[in-house]
Amino acid sequence: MSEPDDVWKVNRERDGEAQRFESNFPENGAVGRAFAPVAGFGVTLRNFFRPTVTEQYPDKKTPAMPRYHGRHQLNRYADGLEKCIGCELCAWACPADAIYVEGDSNTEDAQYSPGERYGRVYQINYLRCIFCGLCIEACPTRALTMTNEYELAGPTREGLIYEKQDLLAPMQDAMLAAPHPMVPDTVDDDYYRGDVTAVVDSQIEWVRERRPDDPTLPENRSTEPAEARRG
Amino acid sequence: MTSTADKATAETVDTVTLTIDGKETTVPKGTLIIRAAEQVGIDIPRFCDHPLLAPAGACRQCLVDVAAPDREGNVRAFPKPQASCTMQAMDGMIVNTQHTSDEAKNAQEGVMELLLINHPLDCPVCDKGGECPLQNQALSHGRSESRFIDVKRVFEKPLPLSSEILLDRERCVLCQRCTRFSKEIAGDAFIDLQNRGAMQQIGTFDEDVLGFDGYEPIGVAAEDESGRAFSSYYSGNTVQICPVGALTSAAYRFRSRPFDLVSSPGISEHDSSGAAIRTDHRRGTILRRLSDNDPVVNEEWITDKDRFAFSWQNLSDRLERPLVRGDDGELHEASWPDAIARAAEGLKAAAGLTGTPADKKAKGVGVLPGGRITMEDAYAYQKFARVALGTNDVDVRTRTASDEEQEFLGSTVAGSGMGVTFADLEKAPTVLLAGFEPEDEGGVVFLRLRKAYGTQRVLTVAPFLSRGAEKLDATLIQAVPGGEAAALASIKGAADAAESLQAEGSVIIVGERLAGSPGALSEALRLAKRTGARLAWIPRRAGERGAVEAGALPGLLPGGRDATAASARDAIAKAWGVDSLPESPGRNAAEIIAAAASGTLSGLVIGGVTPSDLTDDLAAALARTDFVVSLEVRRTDVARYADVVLPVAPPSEKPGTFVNWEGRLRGFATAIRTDAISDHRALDFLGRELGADLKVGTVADVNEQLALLGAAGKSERVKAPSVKAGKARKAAGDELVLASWHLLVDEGALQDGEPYLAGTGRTAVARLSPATAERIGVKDGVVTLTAGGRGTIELPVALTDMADGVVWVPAKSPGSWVAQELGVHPGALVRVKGGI
Amino acid sequence: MTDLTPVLSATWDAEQSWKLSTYTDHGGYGALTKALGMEPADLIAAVKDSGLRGRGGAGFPTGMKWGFLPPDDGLPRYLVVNADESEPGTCKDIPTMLSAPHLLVEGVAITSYAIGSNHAFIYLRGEVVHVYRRLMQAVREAYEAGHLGKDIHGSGFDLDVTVHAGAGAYICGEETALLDSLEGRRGQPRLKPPFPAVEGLYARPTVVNNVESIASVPSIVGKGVEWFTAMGTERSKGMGLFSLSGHVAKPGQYEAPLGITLRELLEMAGGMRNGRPLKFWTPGGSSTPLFTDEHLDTPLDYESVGAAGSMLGTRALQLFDDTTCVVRAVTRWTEFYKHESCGKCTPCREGTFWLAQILERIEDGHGTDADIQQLLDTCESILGRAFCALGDGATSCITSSVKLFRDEYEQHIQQGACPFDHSASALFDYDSAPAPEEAHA
Amino acid sequence: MTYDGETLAQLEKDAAAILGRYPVARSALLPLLHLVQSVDGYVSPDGIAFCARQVDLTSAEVSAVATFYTQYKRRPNGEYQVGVCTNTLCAVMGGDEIWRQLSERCGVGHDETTADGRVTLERIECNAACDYAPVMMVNWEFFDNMTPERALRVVDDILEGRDVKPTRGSAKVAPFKEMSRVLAGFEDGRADEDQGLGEPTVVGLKAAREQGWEESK
Repeated sequence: MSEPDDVWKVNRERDGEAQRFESNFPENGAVGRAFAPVAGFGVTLRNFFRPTVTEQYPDKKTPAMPRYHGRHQLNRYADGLEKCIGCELCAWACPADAIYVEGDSNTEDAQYSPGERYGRVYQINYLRCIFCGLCIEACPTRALTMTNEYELAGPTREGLIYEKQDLLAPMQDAMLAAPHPMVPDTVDDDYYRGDVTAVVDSQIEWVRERRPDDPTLPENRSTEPAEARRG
Repeated sequence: MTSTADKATAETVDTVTLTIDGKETTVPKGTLIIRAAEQVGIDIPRFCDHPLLAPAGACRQCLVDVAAPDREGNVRAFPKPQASCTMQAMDGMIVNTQHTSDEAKNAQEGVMELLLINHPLDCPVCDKGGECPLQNQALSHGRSESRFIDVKRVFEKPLPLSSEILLDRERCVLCQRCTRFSKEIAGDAFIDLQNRGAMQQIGTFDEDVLGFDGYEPIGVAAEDESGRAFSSYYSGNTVQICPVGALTSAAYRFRSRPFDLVSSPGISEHDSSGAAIRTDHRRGTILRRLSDNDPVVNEEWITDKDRFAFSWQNLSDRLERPLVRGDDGELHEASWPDAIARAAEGLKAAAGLTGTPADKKAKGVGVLPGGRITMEDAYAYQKFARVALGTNDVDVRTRTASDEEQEFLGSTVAGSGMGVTFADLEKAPTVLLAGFEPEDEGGVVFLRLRKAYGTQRVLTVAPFLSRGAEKLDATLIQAVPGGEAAALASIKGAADAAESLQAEGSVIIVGERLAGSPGALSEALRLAKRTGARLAWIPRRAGERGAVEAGALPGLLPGGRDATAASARDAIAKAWGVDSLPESPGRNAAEIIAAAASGTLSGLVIGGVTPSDLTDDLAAALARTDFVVSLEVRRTDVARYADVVLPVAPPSEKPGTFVNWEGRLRGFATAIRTDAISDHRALDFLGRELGADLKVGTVADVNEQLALLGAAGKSERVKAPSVKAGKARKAAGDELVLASWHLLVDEGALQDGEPYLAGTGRTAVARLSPATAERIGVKDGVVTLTAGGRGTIELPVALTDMADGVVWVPAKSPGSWVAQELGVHPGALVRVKGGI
Repeated sequence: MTDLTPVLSATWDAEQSWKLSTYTDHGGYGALTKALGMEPADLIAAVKDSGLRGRGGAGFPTGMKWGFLPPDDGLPRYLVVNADESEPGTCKDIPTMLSAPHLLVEGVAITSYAIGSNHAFIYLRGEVVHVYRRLMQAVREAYEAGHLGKDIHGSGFDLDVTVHAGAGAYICGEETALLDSLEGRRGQPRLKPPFPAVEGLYARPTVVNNVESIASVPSIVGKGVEWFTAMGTERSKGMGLFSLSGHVAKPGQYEAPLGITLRELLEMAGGMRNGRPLKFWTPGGSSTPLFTDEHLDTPLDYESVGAAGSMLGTRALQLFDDTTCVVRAVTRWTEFYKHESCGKCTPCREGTFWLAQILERIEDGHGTDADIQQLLDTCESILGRAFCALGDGATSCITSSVKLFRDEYEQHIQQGACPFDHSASALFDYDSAPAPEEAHA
Repeated sequence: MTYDGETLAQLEKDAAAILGRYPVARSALLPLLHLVQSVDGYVSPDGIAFCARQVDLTSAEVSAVATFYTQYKRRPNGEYQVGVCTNTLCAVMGGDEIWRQLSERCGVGHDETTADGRVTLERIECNAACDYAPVMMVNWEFFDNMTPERALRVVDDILEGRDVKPTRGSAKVAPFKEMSRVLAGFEDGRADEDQGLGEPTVVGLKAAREQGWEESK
């Protein structure tokens, strides 16, 4: 007889013969014993009269709670420069290995974030992500935050690996698309401290000279949404 | 386990016994406390301490509590904590580190706090983040919050010290490892401490940075003809030993984080030193290479070429699939079986193995393996040539070569096992260099010689004292290229140099260039015999020694056997299980190419040969040859003429063995797994298709065979050369004798794709002695060199204290591709004109 | 009452006291002749017996230092005179060399003979150009008169003397930093061991002595050991220059036997300025912990001053009266140490950088109580942990002043400003209102 | 290299004399840097290159030394270096006020030179003349017991091209370049110039003489 067989036999003996099973629940009274066969329907009956909680998704989309861990977002500074410095601390923190980052040097011709370094490649694999938020805690510049967006499904694997352009926060009104130089006479610390609050003319001029068609330049901004709002 | 021999040596070494954190340990006298602690597994934090550098005691991080016996033998505590990196262990000493002494712990925490007050909080953007001793120690020994609320020191960042090395002064803790390395190890004091006190910083002499008022903005001050300040061949080591992120390399800047990287040990493919390296890669791409710690070879140092030149293998011209020339005359991608079949078919025809009447017209196949291959590859090439193609026309020496050299290699080098070692070099009282520039051609060989600076005499047979030779404080034995034999012969018994060489343990080093100087190797052998000095041959390329051992020379069979000796042939044939080996003497590389060019060869198998490195017109030879099979990592110029191109793996993607110049086997495993295969495996396929089972499919197969074959017996050996000393050519008119060698950082094919490294190379100049320059009417400016070859070389002149009648140019530096443009080897006459 | 004992300073008021002729008129170079007639070992023994202790600050027995040299191996050995007088408050060697340079040159010749050196160096700080002129001239005169050069006084002893000017670095007063500087390097201290006696200048055995120590040698040789040991206290023999400076009526050089008290010296110097009370003083330069009027009767010898919690140092007695803000004084000293830290080791380089910022903040009135604790903590991180004594010296004035005058620090913090009128401590009147103190550059 | 032939020849001659004083060449580096200042008025990049060649060092090693010592100037220095001691003792006794007034008069701060190139102002550390506090140094000659008025007079004299006379030492202050040459170890024959006895230097000696104290015979 093999070893596992021995164990099985001993256990059987102990369960069945050596010690009888005794419940520690209190014994039911007479009424209890009478209704016992249908007692399980109690829950059903109780809920039968309560209001329904089923959400009519996708016909009706309910907003998530404010702190819901949804899709990530890569934020920007007020002048449009990216907050991400490509430090990979998020990738380091990720327990699911869902984040892939490659950093690179900012140059005079291509400044994407304040300081020396920016994230050239930024991917989050939503097939792996468990939305734990450790990446958010790890981010030293508050570049990475989470939105409430929860619609993360798709037909392809590639489609669920979000690239940097998919994750970057949308350009807000007065922002200027990177790359462009930092606000003159500032250093990265000024950005971190929140001292940079708006785009300055020299930045606009720089972009105008190099990318005259950039949609975030004041002259190229579509005025329609504003009018629509007015209307 | 202690052998009796160990015991004997242990008794002769004075030891002291001390107690560290309650653990008693016995160490050799003179051991520093910090080293003694390491030996009992106690880690004392440190920044400035480095086992291979002289103690500095600058960072004060390693403070420990020490008590030592005074003259009366009473153990008395030192009144203040002592730096364990500078204090030697004494008998009866009691050391308490931060683990057992609050005093030591407080001291270390105090120093840590001070180190951090001015250190920026930029770990997220710092390349050292994640593998930073300061970060680690701040975490384990530092406060969680800084009490420093004042103004930090700020510096502009980063500051390029060279195109490759970047300095971030804010992060620097002024441990001086980099400056000490540069001064003590490399001998390149291009960086030093600048300013004083809190503003002290590491740097070159940069007027702008240091605030010197110049007459005009001339930027970084000139250190050599290149005008570059930190043009040291070993500068990358400073990045590796920097304990913080103050020194970083441009090539690796912001590319990755340590946790991304997979580290694989390896051996550098760049020279014959066999330096141990670590290859760090991410997702199949090499991101950086570091020096590994191998005390018997490269210690912890490698050259910048070893470190930074790796991008060549991942350039866009990397071959991934075999190419076969189609009927349209173009190369097309093909499957391996198709390519092998096509190659075999062509080679059969060329070698006359088809068994048809056409065989009579076949003129045979030559095999040119190039000098960068592993020993296994070299073995496969020669076995392929001898067994599958039935020829001795195989030669690894696609460079200057001679029969004398082959005899020298066969008699003295091949099958001799470990000869002179790095340790022997360090200990040698006198080292004579002939045809060898250690800094340019030897990599870490130079560092070992430099390590013996002050205790060793270095003599060099050369046209002038190169910068490397100057740093070794070498004595010049002036010789015009071609005249080395005479120079060596002139070192006679009573001469000062001969006397030095007679000192026990002296070494004569000959380089591969000596093959181009008739009689020089014979003279070197005679000199060795005369003085009792040992002889070492240090080739330039990584694969040469392995190829010599494997028999990839026309006259050499594996293990140093003479291919012309019947007994040797029979032994090998028996071992290989073939009836016989080809008897006709093989042709060397130059002869094979010449034969191909004149149409007397029908086929060529060529691997890892860069046409521009050859003086011969390889392109013409390839064009004339009926069938060419090329084994290459990248699509090179050879592919233009090849009928079949087989893609093979670069060293990082295959296992193999380089045999370094010592004769030490430097085996390495695959660093990055890819589909690429080794040359020997491709040749194994090809052999089978040709009907010969070469059994060279795996590294294990080859090594098994090599082990079985062993070294040559006495009767199988090649005789030592005895060639009369040649004479240097006579310069006449504007014809001067050419001197040339490869600078370490130049335009060699394995340095392609690495602009930051290239930026640290020395600018090419043509060197002339002032007298020669005057004689041929050159003042300064630019000279033009021609040798009736394919082109010309134009370079600025640098007047140098050197032999008259000689012009020196670098062999393959920007604007100076000697082999390709002049088509001659050093020692030849070239026409030099000035006045442009 | 202890008498003053002008030995070194005896000829300073003579006509052209720096000239060789003046010096020889007063018996100069007689001791050299006497010394050359003695065995070098006897000379060393005499200096050992005299109990002469290094006058540069540390007080190490001079004869013992000479005796540390290994036996002659036929290769060079050197004497280096430390004339890099830079310790704040110290001003004794400069007047010695300005007024009687031959005293030093004779001392150099005798010492070199005693230790077997044929090349001596005088490392003078570069910021005293006229002293350098006088020294160069004295050496030239001595050569011309045969007191230096080949076969001195017919004894067969050869000696070359090189006078070397530094270029502005306090740290070069540290003997190993001085040697590095003399070798044409950055003046950063060296690791010890090896000590200079074994591997000093050019890695050869070297004796490094202060100017005053060397200048004392001719008198010991000339007048005898007993004459010398008759002065001073039991373990601090002989005389020395006491330099009084600050708020004292008659500042200057007072040469007296060791063991004299400040009360005695102050009496000779006419008391404090305008009769104001003495607030604090340094017994031996800014690197020695502060004393107050409690220590007026402490005998100024090595042992007594040490026992009282400070160091005799260079006998640079800087006296400050009650108009002086101690925080201001300490801040300025700390800025000095920050400026002069060589940068080699972490505690001194970073510690003085931090201390200066904290002190400037407190003096400006922006400090907090935590800053005082931080000062003490940072001093603790430097003291005994720096590479050389400069770091230790930087903490002396801070820790001693916090101990003695903590209330004054607290006043600065509570009032948000310095409670002192700075003009009151100046020697001249001025209106201190217009501009606030500038921070030291 | 921008030294003309004549200057270079003189420099090389002087350098040889300096090198001759030392058994090891590198020791000559400090005087050589003073020598460069005596020609260029500061340590020029050319001077660094010159020194590097003389003692066979790299320029980084030479600048390492040149930037360590405060007497070596990195920008052309004024003809007169006016240094006010603002170390504790002198500062407390009025040095700070002297400095403030001089700085105001010259319109320059620490280590800055007036537009006419006459004066470079510097806050200096203790110069070993504390018994004469507050002290000022002009080209490293002593100006003792300064008051703002006297200090201003000295600076005015310099600015207006008049010679100035130190309190102790030579008959007049030598210009920066001449002074630098002395520091390079070349005598200028002015050692015997004297301004008479400084009182604090001999105050103890006088007291002893008055009391009839002599050290025992």
